[in-house]
Amino acid sequence: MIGDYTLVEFSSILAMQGFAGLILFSVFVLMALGLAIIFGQMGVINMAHGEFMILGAYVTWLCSHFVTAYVPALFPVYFFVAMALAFLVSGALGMLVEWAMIRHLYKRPLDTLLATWGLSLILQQLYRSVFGAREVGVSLPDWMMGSIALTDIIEVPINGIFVMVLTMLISLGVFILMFRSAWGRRVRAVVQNRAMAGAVGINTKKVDRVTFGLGCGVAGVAGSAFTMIGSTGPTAGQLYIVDTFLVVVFGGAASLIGTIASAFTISQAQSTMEFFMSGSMAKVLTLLTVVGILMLRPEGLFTLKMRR
Amino acid sequence: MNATFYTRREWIALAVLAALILIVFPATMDVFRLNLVGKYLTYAFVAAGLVLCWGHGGILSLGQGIFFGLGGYCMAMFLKLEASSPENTAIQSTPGIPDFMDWNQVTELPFWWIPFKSFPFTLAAVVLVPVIFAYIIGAAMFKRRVGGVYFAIITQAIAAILTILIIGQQGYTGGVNGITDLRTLLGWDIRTDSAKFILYFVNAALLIVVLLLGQAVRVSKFGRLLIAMRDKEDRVRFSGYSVADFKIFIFCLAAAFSAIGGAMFTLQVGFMSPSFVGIVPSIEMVIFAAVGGRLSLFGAVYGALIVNWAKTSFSESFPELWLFAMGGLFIAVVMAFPNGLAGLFRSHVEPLLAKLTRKSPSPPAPDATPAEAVKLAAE
Amino acid sequence: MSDDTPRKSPIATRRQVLAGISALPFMGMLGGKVNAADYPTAEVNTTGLAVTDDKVTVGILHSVTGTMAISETGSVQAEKLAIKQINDMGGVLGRQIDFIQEDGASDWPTFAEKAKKLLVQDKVASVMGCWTSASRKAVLPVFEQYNGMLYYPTFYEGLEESPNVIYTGQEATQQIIAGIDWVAQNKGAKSFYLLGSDYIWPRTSNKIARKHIDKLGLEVVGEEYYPLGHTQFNSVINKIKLRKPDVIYAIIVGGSNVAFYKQLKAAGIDMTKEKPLLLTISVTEDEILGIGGENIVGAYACMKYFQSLPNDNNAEFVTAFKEMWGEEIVIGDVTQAAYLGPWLWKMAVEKAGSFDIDKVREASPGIEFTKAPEGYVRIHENHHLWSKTRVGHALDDGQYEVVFETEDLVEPDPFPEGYQ
Amino acid sequence: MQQANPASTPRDFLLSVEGLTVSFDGFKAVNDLSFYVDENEIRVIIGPNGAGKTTVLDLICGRTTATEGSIRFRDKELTRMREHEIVHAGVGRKFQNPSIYEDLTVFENLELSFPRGRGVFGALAFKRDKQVIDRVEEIAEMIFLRDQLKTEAAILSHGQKQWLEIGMLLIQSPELLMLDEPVAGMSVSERVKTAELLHQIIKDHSVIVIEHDMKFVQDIAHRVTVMHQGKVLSEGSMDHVQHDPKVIEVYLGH
Repeated sequence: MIGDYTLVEFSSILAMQGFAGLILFSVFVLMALGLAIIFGQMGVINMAHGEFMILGAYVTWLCSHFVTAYVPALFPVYFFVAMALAFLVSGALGMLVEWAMIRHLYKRPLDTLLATWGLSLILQQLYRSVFGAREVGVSLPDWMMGSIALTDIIEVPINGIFVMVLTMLISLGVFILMFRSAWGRRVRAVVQNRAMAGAVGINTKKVDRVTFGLGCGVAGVAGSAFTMIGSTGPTAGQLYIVDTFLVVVFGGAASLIGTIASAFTISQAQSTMEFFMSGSMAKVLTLLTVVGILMLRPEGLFTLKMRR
Repeated sequence: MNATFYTRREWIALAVLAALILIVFPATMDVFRLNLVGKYLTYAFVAAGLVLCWGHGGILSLGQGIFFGLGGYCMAMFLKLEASSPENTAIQSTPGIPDFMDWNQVTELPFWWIPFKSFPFTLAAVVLVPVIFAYIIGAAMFKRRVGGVYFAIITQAIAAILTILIIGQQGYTGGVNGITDLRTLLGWDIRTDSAKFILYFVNAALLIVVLLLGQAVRVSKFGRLLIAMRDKEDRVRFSGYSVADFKIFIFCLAAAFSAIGGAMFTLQVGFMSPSFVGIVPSIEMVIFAAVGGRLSLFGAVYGALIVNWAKTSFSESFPELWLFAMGGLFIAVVMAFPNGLAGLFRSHVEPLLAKLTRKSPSPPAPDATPAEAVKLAAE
Repeated sequence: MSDDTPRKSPIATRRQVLAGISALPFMGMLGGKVNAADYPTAEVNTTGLAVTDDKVTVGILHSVTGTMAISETGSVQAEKLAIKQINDMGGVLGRQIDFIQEDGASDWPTFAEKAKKLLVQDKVASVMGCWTSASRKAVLPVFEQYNGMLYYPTFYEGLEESPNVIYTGQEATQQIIAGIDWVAQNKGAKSFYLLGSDYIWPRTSNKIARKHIDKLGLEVVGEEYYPLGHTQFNSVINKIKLRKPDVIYAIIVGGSNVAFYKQLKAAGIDMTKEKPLLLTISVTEDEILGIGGENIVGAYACMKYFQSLPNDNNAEFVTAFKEMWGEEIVIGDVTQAAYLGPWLWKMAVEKAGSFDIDKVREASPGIEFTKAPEGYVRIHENHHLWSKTRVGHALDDGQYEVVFETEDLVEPDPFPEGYQ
Repeated sequence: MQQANPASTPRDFLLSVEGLTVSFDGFKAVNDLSFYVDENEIRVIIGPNGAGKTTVLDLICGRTTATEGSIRFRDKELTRMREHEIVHAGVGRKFQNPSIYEDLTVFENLELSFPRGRGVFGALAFKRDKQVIDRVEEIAEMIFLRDQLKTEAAILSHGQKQWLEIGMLLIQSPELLMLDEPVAGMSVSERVKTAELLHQIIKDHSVIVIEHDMKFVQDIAHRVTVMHQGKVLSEGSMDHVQHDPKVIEVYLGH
């Protein structure tokens, strides 16, 4: 492959490819973080995760329309408001769903899978009825869509940087929330011993609801961010679901660090392979490798060996 | 003194089901509807497998479509080769190979297609290929104690991989279109009405056989062990059983059931496509089992029939509402009646029947039962 | 069922729609009203189709749910518009067209099931439907077995010529060859990077493109396929940058499109600079709705119809379409092709003087539709349409500007010699 | 199932645990532990919470894999065997919380533990013949559940569930039974009956019991092993350990 190119070209491309991998990594983390919170901390399998993401995307779309129509001056920065709204809307829907459905199913994790699949069907049709069957185009401020040319060949997409920064901020936020705040301690207490946590006065129901809402909210933000790089349509959420679950499971479900590490591994593997072979084969090989490793090491990459 | 194979109640249920699908449906439906029912019944194979593997064994596979698809593809390969005789494909640049291969510049039949020229081989492959595949998955996972949610997600990922592979290798698999335009089985035109009629009966009879087999497993000690494993896996292990072996077996059995369903699907519908291998159909098949009652083999058949019948008629009139209905059904079945129709039947209809029988000494007409069940579901 | 009232028309009331349509000059097109009494049902319908003295039933078979609903919605709308217009003109052989709409649910077996239902149970006189090749392949045996007639609107890979299908979209060579010739002659393109979603249409199309590029003595520097629904294209964009092709030849479909063009733009490939130039055969105005005009401005698309096509037929069509379905709506190539279906069928029926499928089939070749929005089409012996091929240049408002059109109608050639 | 061949191991210990160590991420739950159990002995393991008692049973029955050390049962090295093979070798294990199949009847619970048809196909072909029924009834008699055979296990009392689980072990005819807190949650009269049961059992089994109830321990124990922080603190007769100053130190504290 090197033969035809100059060293400069080749190394530039390597750098770009590395960057592409990093973007993919950020995308995976964004996708998986919400799920990791819900699945890892609560053991609930939320098959409607993709639909919560798309809800965030639709919220962003509505915002862009609203802003263009009423306050065009704010267009360059509307995206930040949209993300916050996406978080709130998805989070609120998440809490509603937790209250109406999930809380009755904590003892039956496999059944949450079926119920949330049903939910995803309903949400898809809801989006279709409300927003139409066609995809919607979210218009973005110009400053978000360009790229920065570092050298002649190396160009860094701004939305890529945006996604990366956002991912870092959200991950950081989640970490602080989960590991440094009083609330996070409560969540972890509930995860480890529900009965005991209840006995020492933690409102476990509230913790559950807020945790679920948080996970869905993060999904909403992810969806909002993905309007920069992906499509927004009623069924677009389904595109993400397999990848997302694999990232979480591969990371070792109970570990947020694991999720991030696994997102890194999978994204780097995929983008490296994509460079050397056709996209389809790269995808198959990546998934196969992940499944293969999971078969050898079912507990995922990062799980503590536990005393039973 | 043997464990009773069937209780009297189950004998009646079996008789009713057999009467329904072997007599009532063929007598009251035209070939078109009957063929549709036949198609639904092929899903009942999968659902029956899931009842054993998920309902009894607690192993939720979200990849049953893999086995349905593999079984269907094996059959489709045979039929396609038969349909691709050199005379039929004379206009191709390479006559004698399936048309989609020709379109993709494949000039020679791939070696792994060649055995599918033989019908006995195909029949064996329909069952064995999926079973071997299931064995590999099962052995790898169960020996390492992967279970529950993890198993579900990994099977789902495998389904996704297989779909991408089949679509990507279109020169060898027909790609996203699948293997279409299947015509004859050993010279017998399967597209005619009479063939569809006969195939319906073959399908129904096979289903009954599969149900009997499933029931045999269910009432054997194996069946009780499955329930035991679902509840207290460690206890079973420390009673001296290799839990992994049992899980592998039941997973393989469910795969075999699905595969038979897949092959019958191909025969009755006339094509096979990767859309069966994917995640969506796999999950839908779980819902058939759940609606019927995840612990009831007969329930699985009713579940498959009713959900699909509802899907067909509902989507004819209100295609947009159908997804709401389907989604609602998923949620309702999980939250409100986790034992499905069979559970409702047991808790509501049977006491009623018992009351009736007590009043009148003659037993109730047997077909009252499924009719009730159907009515119940339709409401 | 029969939901022929517009669903998404905040502007037009039903009456306005009717008024708008009756004002159209279609009325006199085929010589005034036909009286049903001149065509007794027993004579025009000898095979037991759903034809009565005042009504004929056709089927519409598209996905309104599932992933393909995104694309197929436009086709349904176009077919309903055409049926409405035909009815307002007096129908077919004096009979009003009634339609039964079925949902294929983006699932190929469901398409087959519904096709069978339409043909066997409903006995429809023709079916307008299908979008993906897979759904067409699934229903094809059904149509052949039960002798139905399908009007299939999508541009597709060719390699098919069924007596039971009229292909109102272009087959691959019609669409591809003219476009490649054009970029080679007018843009001096020497090297191409072929890119597509991983299934039969992009692969076959790229195969034809590659053969043609070879014939022209030009070069293909890369060829790639991504799974349907793929959303990460940064790697391939890097590869494109590395190979520096003159033309990116993109046949990406569905949701992947949005991801691809947004990422392409974000990676600093400005299509308006035409270095490299992007030529697509898969992005119609419908897709741009999701992509966003600003993200694809400068790209070229090669197909037979664009909404902006400057001719009177099209102006009327666009007006009628918008009146029925709303001002916001856009019309893409396939939507227009779907619109042709009911008209071509009506004309074939009237030429044959019968609804019988065999007679309609016999009458079909040679039928001309001079009022087609795309200008003029004629049915070829091989059931495809003679049609012109155009190249559009994407503007940032989501429309294409037509920059080139073939002088003559391009002959459909579903089994192109030398391209297989 | 009776693989025992006493001739090959003349007057040897039934179970020899030597140098057994297991660590979870550096924490040594069991640390260089050794002890020996004779045939027909009732050995009671006591010790404060977290001493590693249950872990020892887990190690012996294969539920946890040892980091180091050996567990020999007769002439078999258990550390290298899988759980069901260990059961086949003649070791039975009762869990701390009664672990029975709640959805099945008492009869079915016992039947499932009957040591025949333990392979996949064996289980499919398994017939409920006279031998099985007789044996189930015999065991049910022993565990005071003769009249509850048709009862669903879920509705048994806590104590009855404990007995049922012991019965499920007995029907396997193991040479070594390991019972984790068999009288926990039992009434006084149930405890007495359980002690009676244990005395009957040791006629042809060896038993390892983990128990907190000192009165009960005194009742049944031949020898007592006191564990503390993963190690053996003291071992001997009840009387001996009760007066061991190290034990007093740990138990009665400071």
